[in-house]
Amino acid sequence: MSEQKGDRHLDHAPGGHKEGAARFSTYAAGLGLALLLTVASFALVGSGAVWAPAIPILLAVLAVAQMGVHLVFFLHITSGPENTNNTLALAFGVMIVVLTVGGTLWIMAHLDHNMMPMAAMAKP
Amino acid sequence: MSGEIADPRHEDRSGGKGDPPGHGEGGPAPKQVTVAFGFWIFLLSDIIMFSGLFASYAVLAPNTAGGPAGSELFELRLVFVETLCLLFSSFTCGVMSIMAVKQRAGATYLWAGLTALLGLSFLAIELYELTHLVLEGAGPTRSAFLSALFTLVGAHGLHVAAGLAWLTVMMGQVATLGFTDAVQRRLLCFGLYWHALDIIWVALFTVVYLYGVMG
Amino acid sequence: MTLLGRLSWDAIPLHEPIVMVTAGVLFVVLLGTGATVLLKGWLPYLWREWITSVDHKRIGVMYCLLALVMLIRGFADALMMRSHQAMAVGAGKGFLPPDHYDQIFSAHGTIMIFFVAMPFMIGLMNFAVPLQLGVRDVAFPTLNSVSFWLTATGVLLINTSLVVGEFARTGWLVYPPLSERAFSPGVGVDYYLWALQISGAGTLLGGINLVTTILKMRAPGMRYTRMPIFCWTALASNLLIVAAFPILTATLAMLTLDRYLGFHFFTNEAGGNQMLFVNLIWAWGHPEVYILVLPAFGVFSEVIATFSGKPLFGYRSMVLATLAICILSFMVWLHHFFTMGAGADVNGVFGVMTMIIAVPTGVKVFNWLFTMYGGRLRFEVPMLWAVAFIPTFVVGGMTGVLLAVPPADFVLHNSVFLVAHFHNVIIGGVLFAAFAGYTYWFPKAFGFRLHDGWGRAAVVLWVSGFYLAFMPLYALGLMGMTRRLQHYDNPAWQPWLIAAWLGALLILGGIASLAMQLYVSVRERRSLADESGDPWDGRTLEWATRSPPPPWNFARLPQVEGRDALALMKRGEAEATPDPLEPIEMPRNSAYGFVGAFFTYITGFALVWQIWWLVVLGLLAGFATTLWIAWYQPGEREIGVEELRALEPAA
Amino acid sequence: MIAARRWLTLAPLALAGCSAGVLDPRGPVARGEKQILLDSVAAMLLIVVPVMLATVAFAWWFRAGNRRARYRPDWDYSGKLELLIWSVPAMIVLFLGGTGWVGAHLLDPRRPIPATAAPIEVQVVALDWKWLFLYPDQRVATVNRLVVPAGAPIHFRLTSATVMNSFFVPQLGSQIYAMAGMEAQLRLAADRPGRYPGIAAHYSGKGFSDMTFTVDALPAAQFTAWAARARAAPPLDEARYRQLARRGTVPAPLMFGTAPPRLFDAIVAQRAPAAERPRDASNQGESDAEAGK
Ligand code: HEA
Ligand code: HEA
Ligand code: CUA
Ligand SMILES: [Cu+2]
Repeated sequence: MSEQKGDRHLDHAPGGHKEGAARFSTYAAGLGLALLLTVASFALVGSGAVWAPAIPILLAVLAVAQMGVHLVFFLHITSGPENTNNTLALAFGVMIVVLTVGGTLWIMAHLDHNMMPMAAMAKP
Repeated sequence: MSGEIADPRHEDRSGGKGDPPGHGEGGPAPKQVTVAFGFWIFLLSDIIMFSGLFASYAVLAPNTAGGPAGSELFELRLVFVETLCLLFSSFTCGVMSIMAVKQRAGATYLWAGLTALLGLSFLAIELYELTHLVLEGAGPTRSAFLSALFTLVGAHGLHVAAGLAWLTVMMGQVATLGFTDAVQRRLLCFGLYWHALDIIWVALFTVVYLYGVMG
Repeated sequence: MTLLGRLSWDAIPLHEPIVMVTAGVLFVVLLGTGATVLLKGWLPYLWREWITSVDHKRIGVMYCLLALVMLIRGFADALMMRSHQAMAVGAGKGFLPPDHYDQIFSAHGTIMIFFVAMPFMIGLMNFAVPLQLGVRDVAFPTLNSVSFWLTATGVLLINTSLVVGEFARTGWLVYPPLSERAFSPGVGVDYYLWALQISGAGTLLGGINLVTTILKMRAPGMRYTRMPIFCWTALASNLLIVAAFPILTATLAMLTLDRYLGFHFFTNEAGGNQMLFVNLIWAWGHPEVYILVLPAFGVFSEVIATFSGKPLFGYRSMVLATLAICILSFMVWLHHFFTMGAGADVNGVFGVMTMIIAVPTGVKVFNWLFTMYGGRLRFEVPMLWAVAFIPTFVVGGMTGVLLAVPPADFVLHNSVFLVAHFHNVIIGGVLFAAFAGYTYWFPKAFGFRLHDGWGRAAVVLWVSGFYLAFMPLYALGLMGMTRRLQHYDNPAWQPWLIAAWLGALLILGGIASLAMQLYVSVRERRSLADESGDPWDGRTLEWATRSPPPPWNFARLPQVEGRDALALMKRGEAEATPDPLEPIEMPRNSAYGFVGAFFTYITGFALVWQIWWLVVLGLLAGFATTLWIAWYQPGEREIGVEELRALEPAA
Repeated sequence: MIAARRWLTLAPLALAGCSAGVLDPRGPVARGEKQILLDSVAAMLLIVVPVMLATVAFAWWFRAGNRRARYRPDWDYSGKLELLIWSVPAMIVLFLGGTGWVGAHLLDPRRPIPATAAPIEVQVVALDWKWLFLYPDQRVATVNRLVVPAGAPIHFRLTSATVMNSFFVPQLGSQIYAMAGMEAQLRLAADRPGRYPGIAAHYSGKGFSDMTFTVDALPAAQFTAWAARARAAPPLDEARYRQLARRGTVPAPLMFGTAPPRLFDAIVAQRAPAAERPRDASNQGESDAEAGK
């Protein structure tokens, strides 16, 4: 397979596997971690284990962690030099997502706040 | 050295002596790398598309217009099962790609079948949930919140459905064309796609369902 | 009429003479072209060499051609608006009823941005980037053809609205609730939505293609720090496409759901939020204007360096400025709705972020100036465009920064001052760059230069026409004239509007000169021929191959030793050691793009008119085409050394 | 050539001053905005004019035919110049940014205007295609004619009963969007008595060009008299409102003696009486009868 040759060099396809790496175990580990984080997320809701107002924050942390697990174990994104382009592209994408979602929420919150009807506060 | 890179699209011929291809020294990258990288960029753009839907959902979630709110509608147990389906399907999809690289057709079909089965179960549950909502009078035209909910969940569901169609086609290709380079590249891209859907689902169950039931 | 959805004979505007005459002319032209092609037996040639071509150079040329055709429609609309406004004062109501006028400015904005400026810039990038990188094609040649044909589908669909149905009367960004079914029940907005979704998909795929090409497909030795600056701006522009167009897709999809299925994203009822649409559309819309202008900056960088006989001044800060603009452009979008009432903090932050963009842009301007400084300037036509560009664009940029000051925007928003601003940057920046790039790369694409005299005439007429047409709008804006007015009562405005109309006529002269230039150049192509492949004493790799380049661009990939690779080779600093030729593989032609686009068009048309059975049919056919290509991909053709030697005696 | 360009950009500024636009402010807000506008332009001209001059000068001096110009084919970097070209625009942006930030706060549309006179309340409703002004304190209403006391700050609350629009009196300053279901706020004031044109500054469909109004700033005493006179006009009852809300333009301003209390709040809450005709016809419909005749 000629395709595999590319792997010897310092340039990886996203999702490409390193030859000889224990790949089955990688997926198994990823699955295990993802399950753990998922169960934790679902269990957290409605449980009194954490100070209630902190739950959303904790959930967000767990979600980000789980996304990281997926990226590393399933999509094989690493910080190695062979992955620079992939990681940079990902960073760019994440930045755009953060800017648009964050900006939108910030702007819309201010608009809503400023234009809340003075009289009828209750939404029909 | 330049003469060695006669073929830009197919494979690297720098013979490993020089710099890596695609990094500016060794000439154009091998095709597998270009294809997967291009698909990676596509996935990022898809994620940005979803971020538009997520932002809209977050803005519109309070606008229930007198209709039901998320906390009254969501059934966490079902969502948990859905999540399990997707997580396990990611695993089976991973195993499938290992088998494909090893060119073991039978095993590839088996793990692909499992992946499809899990994907279908996910879709079935989701469909059940959404029709249930519509029958309860909480359809997408009821309020802005429900419009955003159906659109976000529906967009993810459509992606899963498209993935299943793709997977079916790929199995047809393995059966008829064998494990050619092109088929291998497409399987690699399919794997990326399927795992990316998981990432979106993680955001979705957290933002929509878990935050939703907390009100 | 359920079989044909909402379509009926009423959809054809038989009662509108202007439309019917336009449509008639269009029809005759199309029919004539079709007949000529058939009778002369050109169809096989067209099919083989253009329609199914996956060659980035051919596709680039077709993009530019598409832009050229749409220019005529866009400019016809502009001329109608200018003529109309010159007379629509007081009791005089001009010659266009509001129904028609409102369609015209909406169509003009939509077509100019999506179907003139975008395809032209994309065409230039498609043509020049692989050549400059020293490679044989883009990363995904077949996909490139798909992108082009999807864009063409959008063009066809939007023009169908001229004859069957109507165009949107909502402005070029279809703000709800005006664009919701309650207020715009016709098919105009639907045409807009589907045409933009389809061409947007093409644009997105093209963006992915070029990003991958630039990051993964460069000649040996072409490090990032050695890439021509046009490739850098193309990278930034295409990154913006990849990042911004998905937002447009999502936003338009939500409006579509509102209109087709009664959802409530942006309606007045049931908790819909129109401000959300405005927010999202500009989250795409602002990056969009930099998608247009960044490659324009790249063109000028190449042109100014070449005709100054010097390397570009401050290469590193040029790259830095490009990337800074790329990222900053995602942090400023609120400046389009300062007057929506988000409050002082939000307005302040976005205002300041917007102004910051002036810094990297200014750096670019100074770098161009210092490139000229100490040069030996040859005022060929591309250079004339560049020299006209700098002062013009600086004025437009200045008024842009003025609009970024929130209190100033409170009184200038939506005025014709704003209209003047964006035509100032778009015409003075993007269009002048389009013309410069067109003149600059034309000999590369066709093997002969464009006629010089007509080119100079075009510069003079365009520049003077532009100033005459748009400077009055700055004054009118300060006088309180708002945009999109079908008529007005203030007689003091009329002289300015007449001046603007005369300016548009001058521009018409400029366009006529461009047309004449093309005609004369084709006729005199022998005397204008360029045998060298390097008519301008160029510095980058596109000039290292013959004109027009062979399908594979370079028989051997060039070995890059530094920045301005060709200039180095010419100095003998980078002696190309003649390696033995090797066989090369070229992608075969593919009809996928064309056939797929055909079915996409059918689907789009059926969606507009809600002919559901046809939608299903179109989608199935498109899917079947995809399956067909997935199994029977034409693949690649190997060109052996012998064949290559025969085709390229020089190699 | 450069002089001509400068003339072209500056002449409009000079000439427009004499006409009823933003360069002819008649209130504190508009005055502030004009000042900011001119300051900003001046600051930017500091750099823009040299750039234009340099373009022409460099182009002229370094033309290929000029043998006296020194050709320096390798001069492509200078650290000092790099520093300069990043920092000079940065400084101007710093100034403009500061002005913009402070201005955004001081001229925020919601910010009360310091004045001795008591503010007057006006509620503004954008209809297709006319402006309805409600005076909650005077309990009168007008269409397409806004009457205010000169010198007193005006507190506007704005909404729309239909599509998005923008309320704008160029000589008084800041415009702001009027949107259905939302309530924007704006504060303006007129210095002196006078008549100022007002416009709809956001395209809203077929009748948009005719959606203009006049602002009459009256001396305080006259305003009271006007309000008293207005009360004698026929009332704005529900039927009348329905008629007004329907799509169409009004040929002349209207005046109403009384208006339903809390009509504005009902419109904001989208509980106002519906337009006379159901919303079948579009904003762009073929036969929009003129309302309010
Ligand atoms: C190619 C297109 C293009 C480009 C390049 C720009 C460039 C800029 N634009 Fe423009 N803009 C549009 C196209 C474009 N715009 C369009 C189409 C609209 C309206 C859409 C609609 O509503 O329909 C619009 C509207 C628009 C608005 C909204 C106004 C309103 O709706 O009320 C604003 C406000 O901030 C703005 C600002 C700017 C700024 C600050 C820049 C800057 O990038 C300019 C930077 C350049 C310079 C400043 C000149 C060179 C610099 C120097 C010589 C250095 C020194 C200078 C200083 C320090 C000042 N633009
Ligand atoms: C790319 C964008 C673009 C371009 C080029 C133009 C060009 C022109 N525009 Fe346009 N305009 C817009 C974008 C553009 N406009 C937008 C977004 C709006 C807002 C719409 C809305 O309100 O919703 C608008 C609105 C607008 C108005 C409405 C103002 C109002 O609201 O009151 C008017 C009025 O006259 C006008 C006039 C003109 C004129 C006279 C030209 C002409 O000067 C120039 C015509 C240009 C050409 C004909 C050349 C283009 C050709 C090419 C790029 C191809 C290259 C060709 C060769 C190499 C041979 N424009
Ligand atoms: Cu009708 Cu142009
Ligand atoms: Cu902008």
